[in-house]
Amino acid sequence: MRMIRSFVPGLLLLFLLVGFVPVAQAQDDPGQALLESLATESYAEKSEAIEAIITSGDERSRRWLEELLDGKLQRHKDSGRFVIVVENRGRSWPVIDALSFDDAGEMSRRDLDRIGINNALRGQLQSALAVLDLYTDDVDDRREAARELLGSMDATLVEPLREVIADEGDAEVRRLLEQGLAIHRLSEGDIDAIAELEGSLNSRVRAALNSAARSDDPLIADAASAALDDIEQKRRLNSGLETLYFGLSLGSVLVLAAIGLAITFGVMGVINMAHGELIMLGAYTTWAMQQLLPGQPGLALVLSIPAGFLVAALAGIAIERGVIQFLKGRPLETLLATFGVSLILQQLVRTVISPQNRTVVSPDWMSGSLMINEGLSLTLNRLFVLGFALVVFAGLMLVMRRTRLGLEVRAVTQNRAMARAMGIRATRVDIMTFALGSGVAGLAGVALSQLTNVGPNLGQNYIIDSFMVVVFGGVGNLWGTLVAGLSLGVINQVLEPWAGAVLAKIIVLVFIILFIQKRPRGLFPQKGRAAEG
Amino acid sequence: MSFISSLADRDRVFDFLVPATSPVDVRHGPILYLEDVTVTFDGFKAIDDLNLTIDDGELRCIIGPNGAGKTTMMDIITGKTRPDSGSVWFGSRHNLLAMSEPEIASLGIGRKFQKPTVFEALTVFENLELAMAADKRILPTLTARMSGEIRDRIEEVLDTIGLVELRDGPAGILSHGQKQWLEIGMLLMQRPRLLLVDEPVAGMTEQEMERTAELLTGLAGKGKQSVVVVEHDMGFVRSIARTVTVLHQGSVLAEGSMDQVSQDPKVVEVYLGADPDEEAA
Amino acid sequence: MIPSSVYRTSRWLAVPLLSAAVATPALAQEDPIKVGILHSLSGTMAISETVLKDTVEMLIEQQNEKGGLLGRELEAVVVDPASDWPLFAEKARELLAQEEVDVIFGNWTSVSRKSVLPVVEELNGLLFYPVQYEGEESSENVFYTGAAPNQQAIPAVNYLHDRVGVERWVLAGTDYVYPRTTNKILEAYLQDEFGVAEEDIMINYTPFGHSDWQNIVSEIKDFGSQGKKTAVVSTINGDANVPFYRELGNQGINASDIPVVAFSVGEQELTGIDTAPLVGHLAAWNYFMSVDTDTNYDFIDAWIDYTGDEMAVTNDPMEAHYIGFNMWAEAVRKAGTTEVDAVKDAIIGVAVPNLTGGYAAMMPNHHITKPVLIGEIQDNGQFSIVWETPSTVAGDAWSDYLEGSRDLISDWRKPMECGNYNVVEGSCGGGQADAAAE
Amino acid sequence: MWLLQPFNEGATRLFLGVLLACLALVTVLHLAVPAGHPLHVSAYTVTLLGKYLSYALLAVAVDLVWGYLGILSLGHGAFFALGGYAMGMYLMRQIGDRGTYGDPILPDFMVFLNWDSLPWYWLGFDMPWFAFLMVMLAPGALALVFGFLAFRSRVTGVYLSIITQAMTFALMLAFFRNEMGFGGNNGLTDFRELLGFDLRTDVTRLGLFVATGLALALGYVLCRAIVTSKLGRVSVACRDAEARTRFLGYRVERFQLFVFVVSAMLAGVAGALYVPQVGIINPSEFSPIFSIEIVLWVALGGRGTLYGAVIGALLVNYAKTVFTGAMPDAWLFALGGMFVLVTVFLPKGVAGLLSYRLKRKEHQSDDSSTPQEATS
Repeated sequence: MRMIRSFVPGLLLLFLLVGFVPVAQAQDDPGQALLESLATESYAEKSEAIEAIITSGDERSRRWLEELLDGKLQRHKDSGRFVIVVENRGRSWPVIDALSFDDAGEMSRRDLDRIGINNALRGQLQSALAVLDLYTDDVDDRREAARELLGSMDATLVEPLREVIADEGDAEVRRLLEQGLAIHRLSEGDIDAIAELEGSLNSRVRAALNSAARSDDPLIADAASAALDDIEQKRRLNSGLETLYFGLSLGSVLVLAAIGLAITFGVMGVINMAHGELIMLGAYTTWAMQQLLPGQPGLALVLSIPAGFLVAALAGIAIERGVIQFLKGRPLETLLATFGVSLILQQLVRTVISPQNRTVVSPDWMSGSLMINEGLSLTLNRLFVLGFALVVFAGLMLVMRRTRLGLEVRAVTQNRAMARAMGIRATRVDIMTFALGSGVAGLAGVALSQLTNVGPNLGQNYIIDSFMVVVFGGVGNLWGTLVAGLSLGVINQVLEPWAGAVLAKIIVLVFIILFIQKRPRGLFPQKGRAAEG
Repeated sequence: MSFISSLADRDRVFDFLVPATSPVDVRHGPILYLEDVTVTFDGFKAIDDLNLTIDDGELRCIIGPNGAGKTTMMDIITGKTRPDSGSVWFGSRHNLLAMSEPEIASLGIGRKFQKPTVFEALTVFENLELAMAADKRILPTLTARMSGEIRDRIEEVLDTIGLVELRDGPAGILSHGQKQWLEIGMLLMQRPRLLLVDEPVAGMTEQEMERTAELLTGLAGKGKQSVVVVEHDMGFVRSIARTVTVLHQGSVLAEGSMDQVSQDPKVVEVYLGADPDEEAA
Repeated sequence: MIPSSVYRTSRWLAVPLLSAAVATPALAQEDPIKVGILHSLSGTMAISETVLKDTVEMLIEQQNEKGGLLGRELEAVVVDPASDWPLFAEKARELLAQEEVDVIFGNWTSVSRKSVLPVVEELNGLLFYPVQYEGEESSENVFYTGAAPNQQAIPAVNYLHDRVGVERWVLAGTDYVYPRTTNKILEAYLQDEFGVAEEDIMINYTPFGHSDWQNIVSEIKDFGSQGKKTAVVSTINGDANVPFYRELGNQGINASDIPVVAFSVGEQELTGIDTAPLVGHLAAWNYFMSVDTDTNYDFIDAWIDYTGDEMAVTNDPMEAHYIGFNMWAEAVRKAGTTEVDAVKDAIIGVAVPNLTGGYAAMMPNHHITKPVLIGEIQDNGQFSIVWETPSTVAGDAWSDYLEGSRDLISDWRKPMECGNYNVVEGSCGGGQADAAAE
Repeated sequence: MWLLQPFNEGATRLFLGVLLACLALVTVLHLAVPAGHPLHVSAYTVTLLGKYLSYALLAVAVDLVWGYLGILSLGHGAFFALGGYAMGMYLMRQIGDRGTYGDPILPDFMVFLNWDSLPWYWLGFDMPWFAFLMVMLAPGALALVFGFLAFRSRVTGVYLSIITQAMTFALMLAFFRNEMGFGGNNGLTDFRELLGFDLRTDVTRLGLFVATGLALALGYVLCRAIVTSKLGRVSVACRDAEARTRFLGYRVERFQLFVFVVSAMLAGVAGALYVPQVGIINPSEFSPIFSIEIVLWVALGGRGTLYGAVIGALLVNYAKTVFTGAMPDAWLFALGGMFVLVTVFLPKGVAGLLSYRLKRKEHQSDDSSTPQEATS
């Protein structure tokens, strides 16, 4: 990064000065001038201005840089006063003064000029802040910073970083910085650097080696490509695992979407076309929760698990009482009626809430990914969904196998008349079962809100797949649904890299068709005489 | 005596009782021959190493407690269920295990289900029409026309099974007993060489039972149909039985005349010991 | 909802099945000018199209407050083609033949336009199409107020190449005609203009509403770690974007590593996404809500008042309708009538202010002049403009980078009156010939 | 002859009478009555009705397999669309050099995808007889292969329904791909003429409308002939007691296959008549939801009575037209509500009401209008 050149001394100076510089008065505040120089159209000048700020050693510069990075540092058109926008949604924004950091009331977005930055400047700011972060006490921040600096070091950084490394306590940070320096040395044409980079899966290291492999110096080129080769070896294993993970994660989504249907359809025999919309309701519940609890998406998400279940379950009960109970023993009519219901629900959401998608924020602990090693990292949100799916499944199994309800459900579905005769209130069981299935659909919605659109069409995108999974697994068999979902997911993801997304899906469908030829009752058919005829 | 004559008499009247010419080769005695047949449902042995021989023209009654494998045995003979091991021969030429239901049916094996299954949406008349021995390929079926002769035969059977006045009503509205009769009627239309009759008199009144008994005994005879009756109702069995086979846990427990088997201590223990009525229910 | 629909309801229901054709009496002069709105209010496209319906209704309302046109009221005739392409054709016919509307504002997807096109040409209607599209079309009866490829894709690529120094390109799109064509043009352009090598271009297509991006994103990640600056040019269709961007964020691809420039992601789409992880990714449009002009702020305020939603956002196709509507109104005034042929002639050369502080003029090829803006996504779901063309760019119906259309031009002025005039053969090509001949 | 059998039935005569009368009426009202007159039927309406009729034929095809064979096909849209594409390909070839790029052979979309020659499966579609043959053969072949596999291995009930759905879904994805050479998402459009008649003239529209009407009449008679024949009764037998039918010596799978293929071909014809009237065919006709909608028409009209299917198709689609125009923001409520109410209050569909009157006249279809469910 050329930008960082020359201001490193300034950075260090800045840290010595912290606390010693007296806060100057606004009028003859040097800060005003510094910020003025930012208010220009040309990005080159802006970059100069940023360097100036860094080297100024003004203790506020860090805050300025951060706000600039967030695009919150703005200038009042008429007064030329610089402010920091606290909240930039809606028509008029609360602001604080950029020099004194005092509250400056509200300003209309009309009157404010944003000090825009582009990706180049963003990079400059990030590495500048990263260098600063190297001096913080929080070890994670330091590691983050070191990672950020990988591949963006230049001559001026080398010396200071050496010192940093010298008194850095944390091995990981040291390693990263060493690597960073090595990358730099490699770009300078130092062949020994390659040795240090060997075996690293870090993508920036690979980038560096790749460009080295293209260098004119045959020695370096060969060494680099040699290093690359054994990196590739490792990566192949990792990407294999990665694909498997992708598959399971996709599978878990399918399972979640289908498992509710496995109850309503598989166990009760209701062809519930509104299943997708029940999922949608769950997702919207999550959104609503986040609206109710602004600022704490995590809590909202956790709360919306029971809430989503409840909402969907209630909707389910409404459907069961309102429609399905009149259609006993006419499963195909339920298809017709519930399709109508699904149309109504969709349009209801469009009219009542909005035809547009809604934003559902992922809490911090669910965004980003879990780094197994530098070559393999598992995206957290999907990891959670995967776990969630398994928990839901386990819970459902428990209900069906271990509880009174489960027993009654199985009794009623196997022989309604007999069950009634034994004093089981069949209607009540129906309601409960349908509510359960619908509730689970709601849970699926809550999870899906973390992966995909929350909009009126959410349900439609999953209904077909759900039926496929249930049938493929064998109607009325929860294990079947689980296995079917996961295996279809894996197959799909394994095929995708070489077949492409569309073809992969087609192949999977054809596979299902052919599979049903071989096993006309799915993966886990209900056996014995009961299933005959 | 009068019984015999009435039989002969009935023989003449119901000329349709003369079986359709079937390719089955019975020169070497048995028309049906099961050997070491075994079949299991999820580990449970429904049929365990069963051996059974039915001679041409014989009327055989098969009894046994619930779950003895009676119905499963029929499923195997008619090709609905494939046994895990063993062999099933129709006459000495046809290996039934290698054939599909329709093939077996067209060989001349007719079956009446335990639970009477007729085509409820169709009329009684149509039920019989479909059952009738005829060219059952697609195009002939599509263009098939109702000839007077066919009509007469159906009328005859309708008369036999006493459903003349219900001929145009949907079979769905028939009583249980009537359905039983209709199904037997369908068997007659098929003109099979071997009839497998599963609980023919369940839910029938005394008179109906008598008629059924006469009919079945009338059917069986050398060069005519062979009949295998599975029944719970001891009274009925006694009234028609010549040879009785007792099934237990999927294999033959005893075989012989009604009196022989009813003396057999094993049989008494597993079966007759219990109250027949209860069994029949 | 709309008063007009109420009255039409009553009339419709009065119609027996067979004489569904109701006689529509010839319009007297004082009858309202009917403006047809053909946007999906249900089905998959409702997400994008409903706001456009509202926009046109708002514009009509404003126009009526200004006293209408030619002293006549404007009346919106809204129908719902329900994201069903054949239904688009049917509804267009209903609007033109039954309702006898004077102009139609509508369509989003290319396929819906293609399905409507024959109807509009046959019944000689006017259609204003507000969405950026693949070009390769110029109909006598359609006015393309959205961007042609040269008004969006090409400048965006230039920006990435010149300012960001991108050498390696991922062209990712949904598998339909707009991305296909755009990517074909871009591929040709990159190779011809920047001499980009075959292996430095990765093209990937996904089905509509694709929701599982794990593999593709990790492929992109891999493709980007080859030591050359890499960028993704995304023509991914609206609905699939949310999972795509989420996956990007989670797999830790941020804008400074691999910037993504999107052509189909605007403020409206971003309302459905948590933009925090996306800050710095780019979009190329001819308008951004964050444009700092008074006309824009007025438009936004009007929109917010109309929808009554403080958080309501505006986007590029809305501006396109704003421009298109004003152009049409202007042309009607110029022609002194709403009679289609007169308006068609009058509108060419009409220039009206756009929302970005300039003017948009209707070109003879029925495309308009637009500035091209590149914006970076902000954490508040807005774009900050990082670059824009010094002057406006005229829409080019026929791309210069495609085999078939290199030699084609379009000019609907007399005497040429041809949508695809082949300058080499010096003849008016194909179907347009007899269309023009009529 | 068995084909003439249906004419002995009052109901069929009634149906044909009404249908033909309507055709005649519309024709007269369109040609004779001057435009502007309240009774004039506009070209718009004619085309609309033509579309409805092609849907009706499709519904009849579905009812044949569902109502009488007990096979709930959730994939009949595929056969419809295949027929449509066959017709569409013919119409594309008819455009000739009048396309945008003026290529005499290649359709526009192939030109800008840089295809230098027609793919083999496009050959021959410039010949009407070949194309029209394909309209029946393409869907027929698909049905034959698919049905053979499915029925042979005795896939029944919901399993069958779902794999039919998988079939149409897979086809939809396939046709979306531009590599397939069917125009991808945009499908085939901008048709000019059919057998030399300009598609953009009202006369041609009327012609197509009448043709569709007649096709519906023929299709209806054919289906009735089948269901009133012994084969029809065997079908019902398969539907209600498959095992029993086997024990009577009928090769159930072959009967199923036969009827299934016939139905698929009818669907193909419907599609072929549909395309020139709506002016576009694209993969969305393959979408599973559309196939489900077809089933809904039949169920709503009354399953197992062919005329019920016709009524259902007309009713639902007319409602759709009206609602989408009259209450664009709320029409889904109306349609959805309609589905719910009809199922709950009219278990036998609309035809259920009528059949009371027709009971005496027409025994056959009334009996089979109370089928046992095929699924679960």
